[in-house]
Amino acid sequence: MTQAMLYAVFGIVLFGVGLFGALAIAHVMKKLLAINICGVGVFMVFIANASSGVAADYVPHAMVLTGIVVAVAGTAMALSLVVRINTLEQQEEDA
Amino acid sequence: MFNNLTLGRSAQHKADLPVGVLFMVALAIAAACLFLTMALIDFGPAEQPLVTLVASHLEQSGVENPVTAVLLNFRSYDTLLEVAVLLIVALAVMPANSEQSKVRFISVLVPTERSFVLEAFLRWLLPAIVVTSGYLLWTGAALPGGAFQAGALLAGAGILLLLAGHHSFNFNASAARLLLVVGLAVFLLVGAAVILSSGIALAYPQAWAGILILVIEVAATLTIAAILVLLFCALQVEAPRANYEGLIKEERP
Amino acid sequence: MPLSDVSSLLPLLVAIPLTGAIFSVLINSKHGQVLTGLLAALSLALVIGVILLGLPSDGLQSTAVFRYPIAGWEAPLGIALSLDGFSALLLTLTTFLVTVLTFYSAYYFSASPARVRFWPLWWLLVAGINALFLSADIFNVYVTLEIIGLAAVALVALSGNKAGLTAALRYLLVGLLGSLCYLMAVALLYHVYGTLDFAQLAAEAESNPLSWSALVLITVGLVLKTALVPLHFWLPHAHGSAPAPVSAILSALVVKASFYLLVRFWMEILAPAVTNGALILLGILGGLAILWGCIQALRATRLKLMVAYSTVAQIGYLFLLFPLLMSAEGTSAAQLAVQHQSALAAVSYFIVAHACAKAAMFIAAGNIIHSLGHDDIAKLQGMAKYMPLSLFTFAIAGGSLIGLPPSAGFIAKWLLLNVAIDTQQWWWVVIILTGGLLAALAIFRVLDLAFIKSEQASEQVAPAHWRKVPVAMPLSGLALALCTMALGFNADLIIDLITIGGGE
Amino acid sequence: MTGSELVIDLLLGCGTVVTAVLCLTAKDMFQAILLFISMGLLVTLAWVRLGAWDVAIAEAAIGAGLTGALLIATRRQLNC
Repeated sequence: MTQAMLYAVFGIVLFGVGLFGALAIAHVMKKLLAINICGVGVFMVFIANASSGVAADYVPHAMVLTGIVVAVAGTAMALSLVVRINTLEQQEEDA
Repeated sequence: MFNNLTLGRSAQHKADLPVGVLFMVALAIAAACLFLTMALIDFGPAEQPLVTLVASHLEQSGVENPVTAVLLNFRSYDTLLEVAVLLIVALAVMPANSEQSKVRFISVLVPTERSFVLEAFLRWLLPAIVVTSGYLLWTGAALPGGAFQAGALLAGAGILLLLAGHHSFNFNASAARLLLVVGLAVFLLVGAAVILSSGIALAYPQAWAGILILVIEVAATLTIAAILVLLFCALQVEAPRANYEGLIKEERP
Repeated sequence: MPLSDVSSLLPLLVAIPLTGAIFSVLINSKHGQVLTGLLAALSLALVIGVILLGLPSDGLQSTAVFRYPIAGWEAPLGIALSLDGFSALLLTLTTFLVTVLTFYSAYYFSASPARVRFWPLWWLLVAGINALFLSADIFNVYVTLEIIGLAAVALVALSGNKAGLTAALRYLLVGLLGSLCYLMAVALLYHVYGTLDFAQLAAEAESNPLSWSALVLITVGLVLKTALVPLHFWLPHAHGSAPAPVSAILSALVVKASFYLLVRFWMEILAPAVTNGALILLGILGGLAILWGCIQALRATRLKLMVAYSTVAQIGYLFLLFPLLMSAEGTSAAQLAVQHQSALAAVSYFIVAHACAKAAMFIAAGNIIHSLGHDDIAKLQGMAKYMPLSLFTFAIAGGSLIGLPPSAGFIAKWLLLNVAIDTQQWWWVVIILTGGLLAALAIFRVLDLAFIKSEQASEQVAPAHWRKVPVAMPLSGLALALCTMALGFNADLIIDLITIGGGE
Repeated sequence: MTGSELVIDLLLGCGTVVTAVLCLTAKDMFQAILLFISMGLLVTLAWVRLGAWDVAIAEAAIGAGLTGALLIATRRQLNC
């Protein structure tokens, strides 16, 4: 068991935990947390595999950087939708 | 699984599926993960041909940090599209009120409640943050760091400024909209302009690669910082807007 | 670098919509944004026209694939754009629909404050779709998938009401999860084969556990995005509550984009890892989708929801492609290649026919909502008198969806039936015909109501809150509907295009 | 790989997974967010261990920091 392999396995476990959470939890913000955890798992598989050779492979590093930014973009969009829905719900309650 | 989304005031992890189904899902995911793990361990480590390719072309890329070389030269197209992704999110969360496009981008206002600790802190911290983000951007060429890290840091400064309550941002202002697209626009312009010399989009001439990458990165940093601050503003709908209305009356002569 | 041929034009297909988006952000005025939109659509049409003229016209003999190495780096170091017959067809379809829908949106959003954000998002979505069809790099595809997904969600959320926002949120969560499954597969494929390029992967791919895992992850992720039964739950509300031009492009192109990728992976990139059992499984899900979508369309009470459920059914037809790719015992490689060609041609035809018909239908439904303020099917009685063009459009497009001759839908189904019979899979014939029948029931239910004359003469007055729509709005829908007819007469055009670069 | 390095990696990996599970099972939303941020910081350390310095900086700034800030801002809006 090399270091790279170890982290790859942890990555897969995180992916599984996140996937299950995203399917099983109804609360939106926690669903979102689960999706983010799922993403971290994928990134970990990328980075772990990148370090499995003799020299580090920088292409997966670049891909993960892109992935992190895309993930935060998606999260921000979802959160803004949550806030807008919540505002509408509160207006309904007030009315 | 997705039909029952609760915004819920309580964070209870109430499932909308029967326990039996959940158990099956858990079992399926566990089995799939196990299979994947076995397959990955079975395959073992791999030597990637790209390692040597990146190393041997690094000199032609115009930067010394291999990650920056991949992001802004070898696979710059990905990064271009990524800036577009950020623009989409910015547009999606932008306050819908387009009538405010005449109001200035940054306005000074009198805070409703002052936090002297934060203010004193900010006076020292803000310049430091700006300098550090510039440094991160500059070193991105050789060391870890780059547009995204620098942009995030700069955005942190903006958010602190917002929290201190002395300033507010209006992202419908023309200056703000320019800031939101400048990263994508400069990236596209540079990508198109280099066709004149190399014949291929985004293929920088080797002598100019370093400076062109820096130009793109500076523009991208500004856009990223602006978009991140916008994201933060968008989630704080009520709080700033309350004293925002008062501000417009005061500001206008 | 010899890039004097059509491949030098490929980046323009992404750059033009991106430029359009930038200008629509900077120019806030109504006319400025519309003008930008029309200019962008026009230049896209021009570019795609030149590309089509530059394609080899020798049909079957040609195996040409055009490549453009962006930034001058060849794969695997860099990213390449590539174009073959299949992607050329889809790009042409995109350009055509986008041009019509841009024209329509100019009127649809003319009085709405949402236009300020609609136009930039619209062009970003188009850039994403074009980039996806052009991409030859599996990670780049992930980024384009995210552009499409996020832009589509933002456009659905433009409706601004609670139902629309909730549908958008659900769509977003599903999309993010689907993309992550896809990204995991990218990690595996890169680890195993050391490249991200379509062609290089296709050359090296073999059948091993990691390839299977990658194929399963890709399929789950993309099926989620394509909304195949049983993962279709997010589609009806997302497509049903978006503004009309957005619904049109979502149904016509966005779900097709992820389907296009599935075809790429199953037929080319990971073909060695595909088994007959997996092909049949996708086919069965497709069959279920046809029946389930049609039944739900019959039960729908809102017009747009009915059209959206019809999309669920039509996606099912697309997935019938997969079982038709199965190799029977004793078929030679050449025979199999021909079988694959004809199956792909049938499904491509289906994509085009459905895209035009569905866009026309959503436009018609949008006009009806614009006029009446609602789309309650039960209250449409006698409305043909007030909205003849929109309902006529609805009827023609419906005819194509049912598969009535001489529409494009008829040719598409006929081609599909032919392949099914050739490969002796007669059970698909039964499903295709049943689906047509059920679709006919759903569509005639609406037309029956709309064209019927009300019994009481007193009801012959215009309904309350009735608003006249600019004539350009129903006309653009009618143009699309008539296209499905025109395509019915010119089937060869599409079938010739699809064979370019398709040599296996 | 020496024994002590293996222990560090094991601890980091297990810590990440445990924090993730705790985050998803936490009763309180604020607690869940804090656990998510701590998971981000643990992952940052993992990236450092794997030699991915660029990714580590980005994860700390964007993955843990910014996402955390956005989540907390949303939670304040929702009062949950």
